[in-house]
Amino acid sequence: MPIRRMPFAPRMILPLAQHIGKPAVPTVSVGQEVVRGQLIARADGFMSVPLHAPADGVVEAMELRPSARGPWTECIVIRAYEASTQALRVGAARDMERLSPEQTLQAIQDTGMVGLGGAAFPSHVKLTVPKDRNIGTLVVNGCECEPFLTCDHRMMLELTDDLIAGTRYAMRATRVGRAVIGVEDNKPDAIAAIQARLPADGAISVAAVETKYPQGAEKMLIKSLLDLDVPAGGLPAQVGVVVNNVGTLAMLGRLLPGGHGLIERVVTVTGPGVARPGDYWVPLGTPMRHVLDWAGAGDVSEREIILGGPMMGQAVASLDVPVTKGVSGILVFDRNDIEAESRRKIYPCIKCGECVNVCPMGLNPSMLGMLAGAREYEAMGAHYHLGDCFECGCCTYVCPSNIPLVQQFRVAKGLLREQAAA
Amino acid sequence: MAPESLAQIFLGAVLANNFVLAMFLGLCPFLGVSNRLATAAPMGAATTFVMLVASLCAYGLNWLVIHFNIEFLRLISYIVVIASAVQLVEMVTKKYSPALFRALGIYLPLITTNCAVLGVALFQTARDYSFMQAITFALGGGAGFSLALLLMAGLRERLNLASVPNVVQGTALTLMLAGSLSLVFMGFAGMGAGE
Amino acid sequence: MNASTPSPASATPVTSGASMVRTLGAVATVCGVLIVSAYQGTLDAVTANKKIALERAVFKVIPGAVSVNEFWAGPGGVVPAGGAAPVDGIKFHVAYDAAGHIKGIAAEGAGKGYADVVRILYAYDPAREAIAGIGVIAMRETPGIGDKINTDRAFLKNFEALDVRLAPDRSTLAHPVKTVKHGSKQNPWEIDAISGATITSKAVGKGINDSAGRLLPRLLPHLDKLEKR
Amino acid sequence: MALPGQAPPSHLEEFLEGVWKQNPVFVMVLGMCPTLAVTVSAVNALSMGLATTFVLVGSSLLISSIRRLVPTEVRIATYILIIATFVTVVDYLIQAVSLAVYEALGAFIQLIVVNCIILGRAEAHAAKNPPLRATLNAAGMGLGFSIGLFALGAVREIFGAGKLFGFPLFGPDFQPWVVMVLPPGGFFVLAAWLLLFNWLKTRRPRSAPAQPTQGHVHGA
Amino acid sequence: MKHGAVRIELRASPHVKRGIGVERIMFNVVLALLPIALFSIWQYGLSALALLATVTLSCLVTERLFNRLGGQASTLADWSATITGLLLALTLPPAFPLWMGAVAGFVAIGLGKALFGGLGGNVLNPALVGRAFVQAAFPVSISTWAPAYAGQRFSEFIPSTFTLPLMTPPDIGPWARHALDGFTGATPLARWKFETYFTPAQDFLTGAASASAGETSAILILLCGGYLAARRFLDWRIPLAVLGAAALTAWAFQLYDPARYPGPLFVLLSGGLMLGAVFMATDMATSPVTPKGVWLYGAVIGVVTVMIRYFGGLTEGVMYAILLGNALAPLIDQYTQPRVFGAPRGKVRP
Ligand SMILES: Cc1cc2nc3c(=O)[nH]c(=O)nc-3n(C[C@H](O)[C@H](O)[C@H](O)COP(=O)(O)O)c2cc1C
Ligand SMILES: Cc1cc2nc3c(=O)[nH]c(=O)nc-3n(C[C@H](O)[C@H](O)[C@H](O)COP(=O)(O)O)c2cc1C
Ligand SMILES: Cc1cc2nc3c(=O)[nH]c(=O)nc-3n(C[C@H](O)[C@H](O)[C@H](O)COP(=O)(O)O)c2cc1C
Ligand SMILES: Cc1cc2nc3c(=O)[nH]c(=O)nc-3n(C[C@H](O)[C@H](O)[C@H](O)CO)c2cc1C
Ligand code: SF4
Ligand code: SF4
Ligand code: SF4
Ligand code: SF4
Ligand code: FES
Repeated sequence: MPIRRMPFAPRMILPLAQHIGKPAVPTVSVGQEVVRGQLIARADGFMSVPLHAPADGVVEAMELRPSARGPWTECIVIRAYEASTQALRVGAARDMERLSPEQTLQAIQDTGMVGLGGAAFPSHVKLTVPKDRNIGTLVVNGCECEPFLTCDHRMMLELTDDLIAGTRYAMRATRVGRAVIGVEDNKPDAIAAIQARLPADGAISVAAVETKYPQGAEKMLIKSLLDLDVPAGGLPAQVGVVVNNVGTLAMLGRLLPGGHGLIERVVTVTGPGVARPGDYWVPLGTPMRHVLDWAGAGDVSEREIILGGPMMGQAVASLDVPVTKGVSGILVFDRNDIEAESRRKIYPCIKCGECVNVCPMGLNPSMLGMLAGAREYEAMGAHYHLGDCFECGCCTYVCPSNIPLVQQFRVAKGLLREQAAA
Repeated sequence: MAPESLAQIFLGAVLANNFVLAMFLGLCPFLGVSNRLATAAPMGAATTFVMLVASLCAYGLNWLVIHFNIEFLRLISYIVVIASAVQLVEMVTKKYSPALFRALGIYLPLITTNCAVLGVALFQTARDYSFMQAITFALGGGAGFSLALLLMAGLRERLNLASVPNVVQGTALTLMLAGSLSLVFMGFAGMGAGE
Repeated sequence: MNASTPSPASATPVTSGASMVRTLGAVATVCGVLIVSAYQGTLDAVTANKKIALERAVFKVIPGAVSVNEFWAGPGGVVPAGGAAPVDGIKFHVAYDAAGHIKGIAAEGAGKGYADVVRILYAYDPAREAIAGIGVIAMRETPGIGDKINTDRAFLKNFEALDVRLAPDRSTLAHPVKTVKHGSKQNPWEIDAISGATITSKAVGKGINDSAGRLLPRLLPHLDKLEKR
Repeated sequence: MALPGQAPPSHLEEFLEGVWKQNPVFVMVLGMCPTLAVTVSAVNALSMGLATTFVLVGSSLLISSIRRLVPTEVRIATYILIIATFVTVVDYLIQAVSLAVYEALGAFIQLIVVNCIILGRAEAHAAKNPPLRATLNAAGMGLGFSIGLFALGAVREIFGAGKLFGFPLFGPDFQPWVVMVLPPGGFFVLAAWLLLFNWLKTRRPRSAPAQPTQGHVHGA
Repeated sequence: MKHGAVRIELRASPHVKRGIGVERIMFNVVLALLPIALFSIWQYGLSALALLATVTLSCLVTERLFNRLGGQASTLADWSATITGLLLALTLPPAFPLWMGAVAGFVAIGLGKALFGGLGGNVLNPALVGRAFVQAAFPVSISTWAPAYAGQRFSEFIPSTFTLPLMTPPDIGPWARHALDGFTGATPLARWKFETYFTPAQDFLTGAASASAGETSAILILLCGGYLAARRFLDWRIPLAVLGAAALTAWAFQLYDPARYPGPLFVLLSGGLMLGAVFMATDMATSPVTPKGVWLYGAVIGVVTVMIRYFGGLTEGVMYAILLGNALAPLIDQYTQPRVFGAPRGKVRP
């Protein structure tokens, strides 16, 4: 099922902090009219990205609104005009071929691009190679972040040229000569599509990797593609690699030449509670309620709504939460799933070792779990490498005793962080 | 001269007649210091060493008391000499090998003369072991003590994380574990017998 | 218990060496007196007890005996106990009947059993050149299994006439004493094990074999010297 | 024992301390080796109890009467000397009385020397109190120890042999629980007693959350 | 569309689970044990049935009792006590008096599990703690074997079965010999140890050799274990390690002295090794969790078993070997922690 467009919601809610780093600074005022694609908030320094208007309309308010994580954050609220179309108009076309790496990075920042793989980390930061390092390979992460999600798959099929172009831009920005696109082997069509479009010079290649969550985790992917171990607690850059999600690069390829801003993204809307599941082009700022109604999940009276995938996604508290740059999927579970979940009885750890076998980081969740139970958080950090846990949730997934392992680990990390801070 | 072979003596003292679990020697340190793995190993090493010292002293003293026909001074001489010998060793290590002292030294006073240590002396005398037999016995006893200590420490560390009922906490728990281990070690009874 | 070194740095004022020695000396004297008097006071009773115990043990395996003498059998011959023991001598007891004739010889044997060493006292009958009975001195065998060697009729029957004849060269047993699986005894020098307690049974057999094997060759040549006089 | 600042306990309290409040076996968990090793029968248990009591009383009396004369440096040495003396004495006494008991108790008579209760008493009490108090307290401890041993010995003999003091309780074809007279039995029976006491403690309404009897670190 | 009273569920990720719970695993183990139990009843008749029932019941009652004392809800539903009961019964000789069986069950759950905090808290295999206890308590009864396929096994009980509580069982020798003439009462292991008689393999496979109920059906045990392993309810690596190590050790000894030592096949088929390796060494609560540790643990059990059989006083060593493995498990786990991704290689952690 190809990607479908989703109409504008009457009101668009655009948090100024949709990315890791400093929030953007508004450049418009309440009551002002905006045009789709127009800059409405500028980047506040290097570790920040600008924001663009998703639709023609008028700035109705700038106020605090609930965010997915719970706390209320500063948002620009835009009332979209009925007449607004979804064509890309505003934007100063540029000739990418003649840009220097620095200029390319600047262009990337200007599009407001962040990692669409989930972390929403400013792409230009990631692509800025530190002086002391030299990056050898650009890894393009074509794994589907999590079960249920299909957006990356669709984009690889439908935006193949953009993907290739975007990859080239990223390569220029980082000055790397080689890029590898890693795609899970359950998507042969995507692999074929990309193969057909690969440039002749062979700088870009595509490789199939085993379909096994969390294959898409940077460290895992780098391991399976290049057989490099990113040091515990380290960043990919330390082994001369930068990882970008296919979505990120495809969007770069699509937006950079026309000098457009990131104002919409592909989102997978699915789950048992959804009547018309699939991938949609969703304008940034569209409230959850609108998306659900459109996808036919509006009248589920009792449900769980998750931003992202089932393994790492975030349950949202309010239907007014908007779609932001980091949202790759919306998952809706209905009553039955919830009850099935709540019926599960929690037993003590029976040392079955499943979690140890499954942990991609080679940790010992069983031990960590028992330590957490005994509130021995220091030991967890000091002797059992809690810090290396990237919360993939595999341990909780398999635990026959239904112990909320990763959940406990988050708490423990939080507490340790607070202690470290204090 | 007892009939057992050196192998039988050693294996016996380690397994079937484990000093702690079957002969009930050195229980107080066993119950007291077996809660952490980190301390178990050095504690075992120190004890083994002291037992060796005790065994040597006892062998010599026994010869003396028999030779001069003053058996009634045996016990008193054992205890005094062993105690002072250990203190001597302690001072010497402290002076010449601080590293070793830090590793074992702190435990020495704890075990200067516990049942395991004096026990080696008394049992080797009662069974009139030859010199080699005595030393083997002491080493085996030490090894057995260390093994029991390590196992117990491992189990207790794991149980610290389990939800053990309040009533069972403390010494009662340790004793139950010791009893179970003692059951397990019965399985080695008769090792090398009959041959 | 814990004799912790009193650290020099302890608050108490350091006592002069002399007084230390004095006190220790005094205490030592007191203790010495106590011990020695206890030793002397109990000596007779203890020796008496030991003698009674020994006689009871020996008379049990050698019925009809009325008195016992203790000897050492060294490589060079036999000497009465009490004097200096010969190098690797073997202690044995000679039991006499009322008439003062040798009723039998008793000696100790030991073998590794199931739980620990099993020590037994066996009676040797010079006339029949055979073991005439055994008694257990010490064992830690399992009650109900190993300790049947004390009570099991069938087992004890083995030792009413267990053949320990010497080989022609008089230096070893003609047939080593051997413990065989329950119900498979064929020769007079074999011991029929207790079913379920084979190991303890073997310990007994081994004890007798080793001890008799060493004792008899030394003892028999001098048998006459042992007559009461 | 009398701590500075508080009135010294009455003589009765002094005596009863070791019998119940500070019972060496069940509360302080001291002197475990003889406790477990010789309690295969009630008789052995009581004999051991008596022997230990004798040494306790004797050494405490002597030590407390010379407590002023002994310089700190040689304190421990003196105590060990004295204790060893009394052990040797009791060793001979038992031999004189009954070889059977002597055989049964074996090396554990002489091991009384290293029984922590005794040195513990010597240091903690006898060295600080006048002879009468010291003796009373020691006697109490001895009694408490004997009671503890008996509690073990009796249970082990009843289960392990179907007898008490050698008298059959259940008739001829009772099936003995051999394990009870084997080493594991010792551990289990003592553990059972401690469990029982812990349980009673937790059940008593006013008593605070179960105060588990703590393992006693050797000499610490 | 209406957005009336929406109730929104908030849970931390992950939001899906594999959904194989403890009860499910345990229940499947019970299922896998039933054929073995039935087979042992077929071999030994009414007495085996009575023993299975008594021991299991005793385990369940004890579990419930300790629930009461601890003031918690019943934990019978997790099936683990049932497993304990069945396995315990399967490791006892069919002629074992019922009252002793009840004692074994009580000790297994009480001393072996409940006092350590119940499911998952125990450090030693409860069933084996129970067996070790009665083996030390009633050494004679536990080494008294009854003949398999006795003619009247479905019409009458073995005389010792209904011994009065606390009383000594009668000698079943006469009954056994009349039930099956030429019956010696020695297990294949005992016959090898004391007569160096090598029982032929087919006796084991048909279960003609006398032994603990359930010890004698190697193939059946393997089948049931295979089912569990296939459904990933038990860790196939452990049985493999145990049996492999045992076979290798036996093979080595056979090379050394073929006249004295039997071959791997005998060692694998005789005694409780199969049952132990498949169903008891695999008890999760008492086996290591680390991948390396699991292999080490299995190997230790295999080797120790053979050592006890060859050089120990006992004729069978599986039980003690497994218990020793359990006791070692915490140490093994400590020293075989997996290598953290990206951590320098070959770094051992405390
Ligand atoms: C707090 C934080 C700091 C980061 N700093 C850098 C950086 O300095 N350089 C870089 O290339 N990536 C950086 N990253 C990006 C990470 O390498 C990773 O790609 C990003 O977190 C998204 O990864 P994920 O989607 O696997 O979580 C950072 C990420 C976070 C969360
Ligand atoms: C457990 C885990 C699973 C992940 N799975 C995927 C994935 O399947 N696909 C993906 O593109 N990114 C995935 N990520 C994020 C990647 O690690 C990486 O941060 C991202 O691809 C960086 O690209 P971006 O900065 O353009 O998002 C995952 C991260 C984690 C921690
Ligand atoms: C707890 C226990 C205690 C045992 N005690 C003894 C013992 O004291 N002496 C002995 O010979 N066998 C003892 N056995 C039996 C031996 O282990 C071995 O099985 C037996 O000697 C084999 O002899 P059999 O072939 O005649 O039955 C004991 C067994 C168990 C389980
Ligand atoms: C594969 C498997 C094997 C088991 N084996 C045993 C066993 O040998 N003995 C036992 O008491 N419980 C066994 N159980 C049940 C349960 O794990 C055991 O009672 C736990 O030790 C309780 O903490 C087993 C369970 C499983 C899944
Ligand atoms: S109770 Fe917990 S979840 Fe609720 S508001 Fe407070 S901290 Fe947050
Ligand atoms: S969440 Fe669990 S499985 Fe994933 S890394 Fe952390 S510990 Fe390992
Ligand atoms: S999966 Fe759950 S039960 Fe199994 S070991 Fe890990 S934490 Fe324990
Ligand atoms: S527990 Fe961890 S994840 Fe949860 S709020 Fe605290 S820090 Fe954040
Ligand atoms: S790395 Fe920060 S929570 Fe996992």
